[in-house]
Amino acid sequence: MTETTDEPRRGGIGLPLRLDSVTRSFGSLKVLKGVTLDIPRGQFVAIVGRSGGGKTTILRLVAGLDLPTSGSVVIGGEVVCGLQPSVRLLFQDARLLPWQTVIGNVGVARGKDWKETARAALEDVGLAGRENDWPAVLSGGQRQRVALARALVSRPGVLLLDEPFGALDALTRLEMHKLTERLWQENRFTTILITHDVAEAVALADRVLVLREGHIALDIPIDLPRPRREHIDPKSAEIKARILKEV
Amino acid sequence: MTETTDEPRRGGIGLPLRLDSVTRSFGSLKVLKGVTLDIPRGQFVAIVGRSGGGKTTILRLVAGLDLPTSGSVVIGGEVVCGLQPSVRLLFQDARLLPWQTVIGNVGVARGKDWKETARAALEDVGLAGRENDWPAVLSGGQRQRVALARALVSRPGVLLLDEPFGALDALTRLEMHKLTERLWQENRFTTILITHDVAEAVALADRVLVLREGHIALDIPIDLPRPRREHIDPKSAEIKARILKEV
Amino acid sequence: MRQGFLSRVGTSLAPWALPVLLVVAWEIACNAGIVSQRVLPAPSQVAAAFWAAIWDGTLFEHVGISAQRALQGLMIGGGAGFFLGVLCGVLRPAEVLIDSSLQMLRNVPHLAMIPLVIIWFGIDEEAKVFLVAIGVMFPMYLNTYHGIRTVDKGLIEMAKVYGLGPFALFRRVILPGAMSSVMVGLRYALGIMWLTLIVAETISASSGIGYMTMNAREFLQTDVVVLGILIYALLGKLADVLTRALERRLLSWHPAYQVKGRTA
Amino acid sequence: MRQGFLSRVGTSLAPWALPVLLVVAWEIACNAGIVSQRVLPAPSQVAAAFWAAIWDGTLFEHVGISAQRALQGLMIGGGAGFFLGVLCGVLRPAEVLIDSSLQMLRNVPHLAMIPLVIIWFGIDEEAKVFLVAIGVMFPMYLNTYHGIRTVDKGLIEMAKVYGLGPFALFRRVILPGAMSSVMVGLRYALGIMWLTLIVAETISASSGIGYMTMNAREFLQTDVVVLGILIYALLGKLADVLTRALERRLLSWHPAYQVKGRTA
Amino acid sequence: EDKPDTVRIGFQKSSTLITVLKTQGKLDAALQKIGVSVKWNEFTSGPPMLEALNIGAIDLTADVADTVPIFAQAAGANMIYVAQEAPSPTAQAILIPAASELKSPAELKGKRVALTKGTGGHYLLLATLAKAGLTFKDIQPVYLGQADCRAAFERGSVDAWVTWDPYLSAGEIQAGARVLADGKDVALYQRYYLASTAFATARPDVLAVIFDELHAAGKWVKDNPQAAAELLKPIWGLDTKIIEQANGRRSYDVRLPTTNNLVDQQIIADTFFKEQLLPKAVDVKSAKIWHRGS
Ligand SMILES: Nc1ncnc2c1ncn2[C@@H]1O[C@H](COP(=O)(O)OP(=O)(O)OP(=O)(O)O)[C@@H](O)[C@H]1O
Ligand SMILES: Nc1ncnc2c1ncn2[C@@H]1O[C@H](COP(=O)(O)OP(=O)(O)OP(=O)(O)O)[C@@H](O)[C@H]1O
Ligand SMILES: [Mg+2]
Ligand SMILES: [Mg+2]
Repeated sequence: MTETTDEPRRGGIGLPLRLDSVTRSFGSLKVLKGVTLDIPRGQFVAIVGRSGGGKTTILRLVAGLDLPTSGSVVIGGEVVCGLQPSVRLLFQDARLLPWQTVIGNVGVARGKDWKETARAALEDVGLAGRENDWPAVLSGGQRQRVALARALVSRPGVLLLDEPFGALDALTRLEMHKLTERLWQENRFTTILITHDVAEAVALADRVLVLREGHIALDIPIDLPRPRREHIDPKSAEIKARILKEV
Repeated sequence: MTETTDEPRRGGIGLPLRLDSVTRSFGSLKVLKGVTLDIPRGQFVAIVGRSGGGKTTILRLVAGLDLPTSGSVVIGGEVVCGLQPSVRLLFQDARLLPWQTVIGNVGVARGKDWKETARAALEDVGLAGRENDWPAVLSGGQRQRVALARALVSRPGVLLLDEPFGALDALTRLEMHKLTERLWQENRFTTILITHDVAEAVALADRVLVLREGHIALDIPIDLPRPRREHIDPKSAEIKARILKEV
Repeated sequence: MRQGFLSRVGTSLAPWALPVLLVVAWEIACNAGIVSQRVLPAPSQVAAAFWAAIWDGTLFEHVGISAQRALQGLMIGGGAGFFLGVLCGVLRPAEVLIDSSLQMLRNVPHLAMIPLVIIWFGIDEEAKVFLVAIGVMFPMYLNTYHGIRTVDKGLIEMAKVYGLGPFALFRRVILPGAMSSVMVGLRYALGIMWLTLIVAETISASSGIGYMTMNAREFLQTDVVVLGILIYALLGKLADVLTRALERRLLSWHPAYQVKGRTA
Repeated sequence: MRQGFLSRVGTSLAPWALPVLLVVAWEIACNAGIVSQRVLPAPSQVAAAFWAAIWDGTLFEHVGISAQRALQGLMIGGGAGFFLGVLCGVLRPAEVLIDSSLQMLRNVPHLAMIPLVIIWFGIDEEAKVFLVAIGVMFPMYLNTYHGIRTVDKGLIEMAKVYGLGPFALFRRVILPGAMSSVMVGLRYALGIMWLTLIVAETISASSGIGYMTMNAREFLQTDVVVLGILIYALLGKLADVLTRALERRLLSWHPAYQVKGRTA
Repeated sequence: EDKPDTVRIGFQKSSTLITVLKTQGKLDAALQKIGVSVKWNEFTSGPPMLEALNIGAIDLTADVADTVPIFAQAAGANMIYVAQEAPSPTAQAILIPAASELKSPAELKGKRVALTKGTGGHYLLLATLAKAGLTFKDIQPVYLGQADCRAAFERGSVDAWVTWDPYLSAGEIQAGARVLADGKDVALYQRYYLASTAFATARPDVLAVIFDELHAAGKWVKDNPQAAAELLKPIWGLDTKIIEQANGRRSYDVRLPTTNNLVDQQIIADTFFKEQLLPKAVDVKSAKIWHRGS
């Protein structure tokens, strides 16, 4: 919790991840046209790309919710062919259980001490005191933060985040960035973050990928020191410009 | 379509809108603590504020989906006490009818020539060719664009947009900005845009409001010339900084 | 406050408006001689029969015995229907194998089945309980199956991704998601439960509300027949009240079941 | 492709596995003398009765007459149930006023109601059709009501904000949203429709499948009784096939009803 | 050989003598002496009772009309005639509304007649029509249970109603119906007690006790009409006046069945077969008759 080393710690819980010329078509629509990708354990990868470009599709393939039309996804040395117990996915839509309270949603897996863990996570995402509300009364951003809390308490081998901050205002977003970064640094889960905000990608990730027309159009490492502050590092602006050009 | 005048045209279809010390509580939670607001016809107002701050609540009150605990909302001289036929609201969640195709969702009100109008609107939001898909197969950003198309074809007296670009990548977002601005300039509907992106607010609105702790904490006119380009006008950066400080 | 109290009273009385109106119209029709009292006795006569039956204790005995059969049947059949509904809703092979057979079996009238039931279960309680069980099984099955089938797939995906095992998935996602439909099944089953008894109690019974009614019918004691009908109706109302209470408890999260859900 | 074809054939045969197994077991039990043939005739005897009934045309006559009554009853009762379900689902005052009465009425057994039905409708077709109508009304009502009540409130809000009038709202939002539940009601109603006939056709009938079965029961013609049961079962299967086809058409958008929905 | 020490008796509320025995507890007492207990199984009507006998769920049925065993026999039931009540022809009749203009059975031509299929009344109607020179095809039969017959009759949906006591007396006294014709010289109307062959073979001693008790009960009802009516009143839910009239028309003379009875039965069977109401011709003589002491 107090550890803020910049070096990726190799002793974390993350698993390595590989996509091997993965394609995925829906009917005649070729969404992924051969994506090859190697993510070492504990790396924080961000993917940006146009709307409808296949970002969510990639995450679903990694989570084992969907199977590639051809090619394979390999997690920790094993080919994915069904649900992956070591993978957690924050869905683009919050997917809260309407019949569970906020805290019940965060601790949906009911691990040991789930109540304390969930309460702490809710405090982290700024929703202390809303534990016993039904999800239906939450605002859009609050729902997204509950989903974030749920994803973060799970401490998985691979964490997939599908636009987790899309509905948040600038300040809340910054807090959530810090939270995510901190937890990642503590646990070193292999993380894929999908975002439409290039600045966010550059601020958080070790490596940014641009997905365009079914291919990885750009694969760029970000070796800026952490914690990063936007607008301060001139290199950051340069990287952002390069990414934006590729999207 | 070709008109790009900067002056708000007074002959549009917009209606004036007034909130009179409006409060709204949910149980013991006081969300709005007295919001007074006067929006002349055809104005483009942006509201920013923290997540859970009551932005969506304001829009629901204006649309007549909810009633204020005290105070009143007045549209075109009449007090709102139920659904407003002249108001259209783009919901924060897309709310597409799963049993209607994409085009059926855009033309849900089935006005005359709805098919052509809807098809044109879909082309505008970059979804030409997806007319006959079920909403279930769309990506998050595509769903949001369908909802945007549906809101924009309706040409209402008051248009309420609740984070309409939240799930879009930077480029698509810019296109949608242009589209929204163009249609607003053509029709001059009174528009309230909720966004968490201050730059977006400054780029599109005539006036930006900051909602904080149930009050309007800042009400700032943006009289930059249109079409605006971010990062070009130094005044824009200054305004942004001021808003961010207030949020 | 005052207003709230009055309107609350109004709301709780309104459901009785129609039945009361009907009874009044009926009494008037009887007294005016529009319907022969021997054919359709006046409410006052039925009330007299009611008092008599309460007084000598037979009514409670009949209702008590029937209730026992009904509840046993409900347990067994409702349980089986629920179980099969879950099975078919969750496992595709089970659905392929079982659903069709159940749809066929469901269509066999109890009256026609009685000879077979007697062969299998004799003419004692088992046979009656079995018929009730078969009767309540199908609405429970159909609605459970439907409820489970239509649970939001997105939520199921979510739960699986978050590592919920089959049991937890069922307990915390599928069951609550299907619950409102299961409740419709239960509502229906609670009705069928009593309805089946009238058939079941033609198998060698000497007590029970179905027996009472059918026996009175044989002897053309129309007041008792109508009394039987009214008791069925009241039991239906009771079942309805119970299910509503249960719905309010189990579905408190559901916007459609919140007491003030519609007025917001 | 090949695999696909084989598995398709398998899937369409699998639902018959259980019934066929049952019939085989039954034939064996009969031939081995485990059950007396007088008490439960062997399938072969039933088949003989079946051929005989087809041959002399009586079977088609009975089924035809019954089908006519069934469909008339379905139209009237199903329509009424649907209408009332919509009414109560959409209008809160209607619900308060009507729902409770319907829940009571639903609980009245047809058998007990027959004398009253005769008084109201006489002993001709109307009485039979009325009983069927009453029978199918309730499942349609309950499921329509439930379906409408549980339509996503967010979508209704959306539709209202986009200026849909009451009719368009109903037609394009509420009805499709409730459809999967309405279909469950219809499924149930199609079963009840035939079931009620066995009671209805005790009222002065001289044809119809219910009459055929009950008549045979009174004369202890077990082979015909079992034949009747089988015909009911087949009619149930038919109704099931029809509803499934209808569901596939009306709910093609619904992930739970897509043919390959479960395999994705 | 295992000899059952329980006798399962099926009865309806309208089984007068059995009801008397059961209410007075006499049969239980008499059978107790030979170590046999009684299990009473009440049925709401005759057909389910016969069904239960056919399936072997009961050992003995209370009295049923003479037509009923014929149908059981057509179904191949394994049963035996144990006792019969001497003819009571006037306890069955064709009723018409008080205001009806019908005067003789011959006028039934083309009329709607309510009856319960397969009952003694059914045979009464066939025989009455035959005597009046009509066939069954000349009328419009309306098959209903007795309860529904009454409802249809009072509503005016039918022109005549074929019934028997106690419905007959109830119809006359409560609904003011008139008798168009009864069974005198037309239909004997004898009622039979039936047992399963297996039981009759195993426990003839039990049947003997039951027979004696039935005989005594029949005498008692005839000798004490008022007491009998009082006893039956709460069970039947009818006025004593109606019960007395009904009991007055029944013979309640319990006798052993004889081969002569089979001749009477054969006439009924043939009549039904001719009207295609029986699926096959029944040779009544193939039925067994219980011989006391054998
Ligand atoms: N029906 C309701 N019942 C109870 N509380 C509610 C209800 N609707 C909204 N709230 C509460 O009111 C507050 C404001 O909600 P609102 O949706 O207006 O926020 P918002 O500004 O739109 O936030 P966001 O940017 O996250 O969408 C939240 O704390 C929310 O939980
Ligand atoms: N089940 C499906 N059936 C058919 N088409 C699908 C399905 N799922 C996704 N698609 C299509 O695949 C494309 C990529 O979808 P995906 O959700 O991966 O996009 P995305 O990159 O996540 O976009 P966004 O940023 O808008 O969420 C879209 O055009 C979508 O319509
Ligand atoms: Mg996506
Ligand atoms: Mg909001």
